Amino acid sequence: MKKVLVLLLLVIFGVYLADVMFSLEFGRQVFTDGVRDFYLEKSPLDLKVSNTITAIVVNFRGFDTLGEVTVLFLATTAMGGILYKKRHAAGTRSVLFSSSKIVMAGSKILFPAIILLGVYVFIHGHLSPGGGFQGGTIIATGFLLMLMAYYDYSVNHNVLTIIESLAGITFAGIGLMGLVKGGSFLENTMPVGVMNNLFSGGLIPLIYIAVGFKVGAELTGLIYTALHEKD
Amino acid sequence: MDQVKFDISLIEYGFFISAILVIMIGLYGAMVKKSLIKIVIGLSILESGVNLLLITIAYVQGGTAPIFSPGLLKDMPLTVENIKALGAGMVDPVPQALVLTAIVIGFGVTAVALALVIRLYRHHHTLVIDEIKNLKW
Amino acid sequence: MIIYLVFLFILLALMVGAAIFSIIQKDLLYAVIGTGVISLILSVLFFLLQAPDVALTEAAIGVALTTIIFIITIRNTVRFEDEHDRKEAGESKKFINN
Amino acid sequence: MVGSPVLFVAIPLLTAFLIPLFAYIWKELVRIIPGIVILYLLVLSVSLYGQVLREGTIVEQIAGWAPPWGINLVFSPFTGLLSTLMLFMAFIIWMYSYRFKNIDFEPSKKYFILLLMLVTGSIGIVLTGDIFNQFVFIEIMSISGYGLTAFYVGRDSAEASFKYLIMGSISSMFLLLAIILIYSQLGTLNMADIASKAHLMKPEFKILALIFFILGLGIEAEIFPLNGWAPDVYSQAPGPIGAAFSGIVVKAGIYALIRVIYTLFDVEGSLQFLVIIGMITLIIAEMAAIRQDKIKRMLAYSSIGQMGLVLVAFGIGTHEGVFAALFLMVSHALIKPLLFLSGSYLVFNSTEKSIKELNGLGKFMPLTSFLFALGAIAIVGLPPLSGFWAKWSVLTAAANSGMLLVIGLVLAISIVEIVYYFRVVNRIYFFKKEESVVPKIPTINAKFAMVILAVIIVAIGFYPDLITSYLHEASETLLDKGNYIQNILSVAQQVTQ
Repeated sequence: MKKVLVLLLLVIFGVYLADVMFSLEFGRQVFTDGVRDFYLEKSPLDLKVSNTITAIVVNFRGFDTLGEVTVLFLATTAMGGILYKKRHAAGTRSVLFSSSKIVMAGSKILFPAIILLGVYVFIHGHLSPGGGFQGGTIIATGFLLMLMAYYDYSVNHNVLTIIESLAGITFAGIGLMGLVKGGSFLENTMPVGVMNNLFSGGLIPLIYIAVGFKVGAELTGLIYTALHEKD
Repeated sequence: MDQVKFDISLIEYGFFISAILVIMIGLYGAMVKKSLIKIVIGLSILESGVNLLLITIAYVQGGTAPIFSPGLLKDMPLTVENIKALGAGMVDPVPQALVLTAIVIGFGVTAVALALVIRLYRHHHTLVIDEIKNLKW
Repeated sequence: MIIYLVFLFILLALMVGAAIFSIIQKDLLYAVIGTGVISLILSVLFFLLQAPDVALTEAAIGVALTTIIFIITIRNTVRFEDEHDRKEAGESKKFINN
Repeated sequence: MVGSPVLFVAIPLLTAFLIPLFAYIWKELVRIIPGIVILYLLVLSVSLYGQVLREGTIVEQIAGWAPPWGINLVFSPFTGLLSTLMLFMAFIIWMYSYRFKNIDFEPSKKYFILLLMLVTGSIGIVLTGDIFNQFVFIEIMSISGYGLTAFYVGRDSAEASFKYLIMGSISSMFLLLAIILIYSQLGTLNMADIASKAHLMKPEFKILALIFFILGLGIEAEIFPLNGWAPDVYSQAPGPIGAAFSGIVVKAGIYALIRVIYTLFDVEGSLQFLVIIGMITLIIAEMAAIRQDKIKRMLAYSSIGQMGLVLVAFGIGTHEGVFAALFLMVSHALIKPLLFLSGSYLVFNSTEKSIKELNGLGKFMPLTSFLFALGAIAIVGLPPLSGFWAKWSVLTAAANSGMLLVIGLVLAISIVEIVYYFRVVNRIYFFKKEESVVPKIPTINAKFAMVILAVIIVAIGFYPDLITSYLHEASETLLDKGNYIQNILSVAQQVTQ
């Protein structure tokens, strides 16, 4: 009964939403006075960042990104609190299976390559697609691979915490630096350099590198926490 | 980046319809299903649908990705006119930035939800929602 | 041109199909694989819609991390949506090994 | 230059990232630092608020971009009032939970991080002038809320938290949909910019966006069909967190909803909608409250009912109505935490947390019982305390707008409230104590926190003029939409010219 009711409600809702959405012209939405043109113009000219999305994520809407890394940080914290047990059986792995030799050898070779790719992605965030989040998640998948392949592989939780904290402090600190220098929070106070060079964009690559470290550490910690809970 | 030009007349509503369908399927799963993990799966499907809708709105017909790569600039001088001309042919970067944020936030929420599922299972040894009703639902 | 369109329609249909599959499938492990497929297709769609950054993020988070965290949860809890199915499946459908 | 509004977000975030490092130095720092930070921010908020009242709204740009393009924070007489109130409540709650229970060290670090972020998220919601930024802060607030609700392992807290999480994340998806709809029409995310261009939106988009906003924000604001999570969360979360929810989180939710309805769009009939939904919420919640046998669930339903009354008062739409709503919000933000804080010590050692177990505790815990009774008298609106003036202002506002139904309802609801609150007070003072109940004497910091609240409630009761001028200022700010837009977008006009 409930199923039918919900289904009916959803169909009405979906048809209404679709009806409204269809009045948009797919692929022809151009705003003459929206924020889009401003970003597309200022990003290459003022910030010398060729990847506009990076400019938006780190600079124009950098406050969102600060909030976002906080959300991940909170998710890790909350997970730790939720799964906390008084008598903590240290080092018990919940997913216990041994991989074959081939998988183990393969992941040993792949692991440095994945980490390198992640680092490349977040260092070149202002030049090409990718950036701190993407690089951080790639690094986390690298650790995930190792955790899956080697059943006794362990990550030092203290190191993760310290990296996470330091990266977070760097981000917030860079933000406050703008304020101290008399500008506003997260303002790009460094010289921006020449476009499409690695060292360009002022503070943007620095912030994205901090985000990369933070996201990488947080996601790794998150998976590690989930993996090491056995009831 | 390879240019993929869509014939709008055919594909016009394909993206909208499928995004809305995915949203509805996700909502259905989250509202009706009895298994805790199924509810979380529903949530993650719902998130996917909303993200697709956002990116669909950002798309501009025949537009390029909003990246001023050296290949695109082709030794053009960086003047306001050139940048404006290039920018006019780009898709909207703002919703993409929003989706980037939304995906990461969604993952955080999913992780917390699954941690709660694990703890509920520890207490009740079941995932069926009807058997966990210590509180009124 | 027409091939692109057909390809696109197949992708969209597959995505909706995977979503329905994930919701109706009783075996939670398969359902989770279904969500992984949704994310994978979504990431391709994002790339086609000229959003390479989002496509990268979706590929890493949606396909790899979300799926694995679901699988860890399933491993820690139960594999089937209701108890009845678990008994029916019996020994043959035990989780990976152990 | 006293300080910048961005510090209200930046400093707590910095602290939250630092706390894990402090834990390596000295474990006690983990408890102390958040309190110092909250106190500092409270002082900053008070001084900024004074400055704002003298010199007008502060609009803080972030990353050096003028408002429609960059994110901005708005510290106006209205938002300043709310942020000061929230920080004050946060300080009280921190003081109370400093030694709340001998929780193990490891979660206590997490507890204080999450508490700090719960407050920061709420303040961010109030201060920000950008809808997507508000979404991010709502997520920060709710994730901290999920974590804090499930903090005690022994109870059914995970169940309550899961319920809250499911409802919360579905609603945040609706919020995202609303943001998409607005962006697809106007190409902007700034609230003032949206408000100034709202007439350009196609009407069907406007209506749908408004519906999605109500669905998305109604969860935090606890409006009728969406408040199913609240009683469970309030009763299962640790005591101080119940207080934080009723004193801080709900206020942020109401703020967001009101900002959408008053500033973002002016859809015909949305105020009537507020009145109707508020009345339904009020009636259903109070009817539910009278049937509860567990103290915290009763308080939770009462809280929902009060929020319904706030919405009704906002729905009146006049200056007086907004004033009454704000008075009610402030008064409720002070009283309900007092009830939660004292109530959770009254039932500290019991597992059931039922009202029966309060029998005769008045002799054994005189101070706590007295404070609970004081809170009960204040919230039902008996004369000498702050709750009376709040309800009185609602009544006068309704009378001046000719809404007789509202007057009747408020009076009827007050009688219901008297019945269920005095049932509890009666048990505390005039029943015989049950053998099984072992009273727990509050720690000194908890007593101190509760007494401060009680003193303020009494002070406002005797001298309502202490706050009325601020409330008038705040309600004027909220109603003056043109000025809000002007304040924020004037910077942008200077840039373009």
